[in-house]
Amino acid sequence: MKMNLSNSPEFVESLTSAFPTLENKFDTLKITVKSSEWVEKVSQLKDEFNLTYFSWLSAIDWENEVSVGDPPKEPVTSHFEIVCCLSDSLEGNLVLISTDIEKEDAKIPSLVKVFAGSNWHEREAYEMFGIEFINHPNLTKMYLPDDYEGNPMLKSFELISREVKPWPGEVDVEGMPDDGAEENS
Amino acid sequence: MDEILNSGNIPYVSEASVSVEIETEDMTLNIGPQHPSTHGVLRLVAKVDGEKISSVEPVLGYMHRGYEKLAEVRTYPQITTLVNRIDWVSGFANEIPFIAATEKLMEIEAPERAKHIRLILTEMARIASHFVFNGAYALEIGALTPIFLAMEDRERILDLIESVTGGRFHPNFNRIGGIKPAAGSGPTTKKNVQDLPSGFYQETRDAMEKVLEAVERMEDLVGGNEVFKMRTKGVGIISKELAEEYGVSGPILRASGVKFDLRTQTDFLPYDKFEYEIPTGENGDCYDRWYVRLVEMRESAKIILQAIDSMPSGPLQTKVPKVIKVPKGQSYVRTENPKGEMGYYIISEGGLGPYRLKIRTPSFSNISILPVLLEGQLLPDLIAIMGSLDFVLGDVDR
Amino acid sequence: MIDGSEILVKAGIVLAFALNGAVIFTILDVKGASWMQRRPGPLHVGLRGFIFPLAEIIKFFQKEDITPKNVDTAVFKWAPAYVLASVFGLFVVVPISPTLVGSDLDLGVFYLLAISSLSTLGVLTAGWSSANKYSLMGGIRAAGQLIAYELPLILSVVGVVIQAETMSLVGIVEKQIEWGLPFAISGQGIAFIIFMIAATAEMMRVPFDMPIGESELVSGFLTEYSGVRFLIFYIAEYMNMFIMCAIASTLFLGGYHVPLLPVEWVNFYGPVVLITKTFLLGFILVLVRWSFPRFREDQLQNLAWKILIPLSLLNILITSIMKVVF
Amino acid sequence: MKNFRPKLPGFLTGMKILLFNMFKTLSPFSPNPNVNYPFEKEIVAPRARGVIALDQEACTSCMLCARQCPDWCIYIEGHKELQPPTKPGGRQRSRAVLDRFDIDYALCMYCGICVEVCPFDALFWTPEYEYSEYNMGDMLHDKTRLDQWLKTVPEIEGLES
Repeated sequence: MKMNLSNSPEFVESLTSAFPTLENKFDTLKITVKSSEWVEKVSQLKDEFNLTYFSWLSAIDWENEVSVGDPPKEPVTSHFEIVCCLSDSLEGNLVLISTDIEKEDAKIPSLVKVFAGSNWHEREAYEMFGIEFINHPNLTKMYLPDDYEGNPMLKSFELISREVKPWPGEVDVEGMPDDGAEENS
Repeated sequence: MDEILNSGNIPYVSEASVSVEIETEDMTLNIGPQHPSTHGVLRLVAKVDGEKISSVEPVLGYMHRGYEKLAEVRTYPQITTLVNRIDWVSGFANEIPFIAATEKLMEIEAPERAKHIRLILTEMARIASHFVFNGAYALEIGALTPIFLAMEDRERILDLIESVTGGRFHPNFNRIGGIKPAAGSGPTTKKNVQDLPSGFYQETRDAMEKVLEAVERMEDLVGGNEVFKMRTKGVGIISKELAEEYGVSGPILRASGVKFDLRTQTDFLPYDKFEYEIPTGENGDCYDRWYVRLVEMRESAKIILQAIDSMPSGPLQTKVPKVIKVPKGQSYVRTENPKGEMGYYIISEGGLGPYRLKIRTPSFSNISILPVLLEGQLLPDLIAIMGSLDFVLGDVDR
Repeated sequence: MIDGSEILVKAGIVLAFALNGAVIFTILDVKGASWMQRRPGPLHVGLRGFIFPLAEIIKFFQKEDITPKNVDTAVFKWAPAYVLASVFGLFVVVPISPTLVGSDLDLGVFYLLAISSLSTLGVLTAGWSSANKYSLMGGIRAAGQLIAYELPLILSVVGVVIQAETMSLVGIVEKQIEWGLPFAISGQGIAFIIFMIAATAEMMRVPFDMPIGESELVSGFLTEYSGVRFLIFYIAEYMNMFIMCAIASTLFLGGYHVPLLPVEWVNFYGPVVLITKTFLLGFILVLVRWSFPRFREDQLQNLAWKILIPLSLLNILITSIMKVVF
Repeated sequence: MKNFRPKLPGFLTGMKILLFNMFKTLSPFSPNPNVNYPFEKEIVAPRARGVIALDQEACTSCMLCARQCPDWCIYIEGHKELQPPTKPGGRQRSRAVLDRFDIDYALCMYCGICVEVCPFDALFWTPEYEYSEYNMGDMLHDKTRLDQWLKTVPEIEGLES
């Protein structure tokens, strides 16, 4: 079978010319753009580079003090990073495009006009992170019950079940019964 | 006989409309979480005018287990055991993209033999998943026998997977840097190498012969039946543009005429060594989606037969530190899961576990076209179209 | 003057004959299905699973008969009775042998078709009265389907009546004995096929089981029924299958007579011959049930109105022309 | 030979397949795909992960398995004891002795991390699968019960080339 590996070299050149901020580490192409020109850059990718296949869209919560898992290596300014993945359904080139928005009133224009498929992905990001997508057709909760308050995927949202049950690994082998000479009666 | 039957019936919108427009109000029908053909706990709130559906609004979340949050409190080896529970019908195929993404971040490569064994088990998972689809789809259209024949053939494949990995649905056989080298790390269990058990090659060849027979029988029993053709031809047509815009992938995209198979993109599995063709359908209706999956089963059986003949020998896992720490970086890898394109976007900050893990599952995007697709269809067509999308709720809700 | 005891005895025999027929056809359907699907079927009930209908009847009797809250109770409670009555009525006329018959009405066929359309009423009221969206849709689908398939059923039988010049079933069988060949071969082949398709639709068996489409309507008009009422529907379904096969073999396959056997002993081998013919047709129905998917209801209506009815009219035309010619 | 046969209409081939299936099921020669469970037992692959067996002597309660388990379903308690010196006149060595080793199979997801991570060969997989209980509490197997499973551990079988 002919192996047409994704991201052929000439595709990468044409991308770097259009998007200077492209990084290509661990063979994943990632472009960062300013949040003001988010919709315009995505539609440019769709039309000029034939990336018509909308793969997915999600968000990352960059935070320093973290109640779940371990914090990032170097301290980072706390912000949301929205990542959208586009691909081309013939050669299979794959590009990630991301932008940063600050956390207080997180607002970003919705991509539904460019990709109708982003409707559900944006609803999921809204529900999990609390990010507001401007002029999105029906920005409502998708997974969680209607009366559920709080956004679970935020780093500040702790996992209660882990607080309630003590970690079985805490217990250690007690010391020698007759450590102190006096109580080995 | 077909043309007379379908003459009065416009291919995708049924013509059974009331001639005089009596002012009727739509009945909301809850095709609720407990329903025989929603592949698990999906709820569709459908506005129904008589038998015709005016609007459908899927309600998700009954199966939401919060995988992405769980991944943030687990180490990499623990996530590999967790990850094959997302799409439990094709167990082994879920682990591959996560393992490949971690190996890319750690810049290590699995040995040749491990890659071959991974490929064989992925293709077996694909055959098992397509068998379930074949039986269940005929059941939804109304034929009650194919489900039993499909389950009987699938049993052989699951026994093979169990003889190699120990688990039927959740093999947990992938380790970062290769496959499970030994049963344990103590003095005696280290010698119990988990390579393929003796007699595996011959058993697989017999099983693949039986799979090819079963595929041919399924084609005659289900596909040949005129009533099946009448129920699925021209029903639920998905155009190429609609599919691409909603991120529909896998057999559904290929049934709409796009000849795109991620197996040609995977460089970490030796797909380039084998000859197989990618089936595509012409007009993307339910029949084509059913037919594409049937031919894919045949192709997977051929791949496995070729892989068995050219199996290299060698170690099962490369040198991997006892405690796995993945360097800082981000990587997104996607592979051809039986249901479509499955991908993992790992953002690691050099800790024991990932800082954030985004899981891209095929069924979530595949059913996001349901509201658009089901406008104006009849109720039995809704069941036929939903069945042909072959989704699993674990995939959708994550 | 008809004395009451004779009627009682005959009614008792008909009841026994009908119930046994239903039980045997349940076994044929379920055991046949399991063998076709590579599985042993019910095993642990007794006699390697062959008396499981008995176990089912007892099971359903001890099950609670729930009547949901906002259900139209009177209609809901009596719906199974209509279906059972309509099926029972058919047994009266079918002749097992020239003398062994409930009552040989000379309007036999007319009576048959009139009574068999009563079950539509039962199914519709069951669907309508059980206050559940799915059963409502099941009931309305059933009404549409049963009415659509009454016509081909009746028109296909008209051909037989023309050829046999009598409406009484015993007369029809005598005619076939006189002709030497059963009607299905001599002239009424198309009518036989149409009758079988329409009968499958009357019984709501698989290619036509839209009203009980489990994968869509959970179980159609039967959803709210449980306990004895569900048992009545269940037995009525298999009794209907048994009697439809018996009628088909009487009208088309020569009833209690096989061409080669001598006519004098017809009273002895008559019942055996009829039962084997009914079994054969029953087995074909079982085979059809497990190998066909389900029609969509507009295709189903197309099949009835656009194919079966024109064909049966054509058949009547040909039979009458042949009648005049010979 | 296949294309020689006149193509039967679709549904007749379907019926033919069903008829052949029926004769195949009824004929005593063809293999029966079903296992009549309560009376015949299914032979399970030797590597099947049925239940985890514990070898009490080997376990030094190093807590590695309890810490690595993703579902937190292994609970271990142990204390140290003085051992008679191995060589006469040698120093008394202290050894950790196991007080409690429970695996809660109601929580366990049979992933096998504990069996792999144990450095002293104390945990093994056995293909035993008949240990279901009526109430969830009994799914917590203590160390004596885990020891009984040790007898059903299959020995290491041959491997492919």
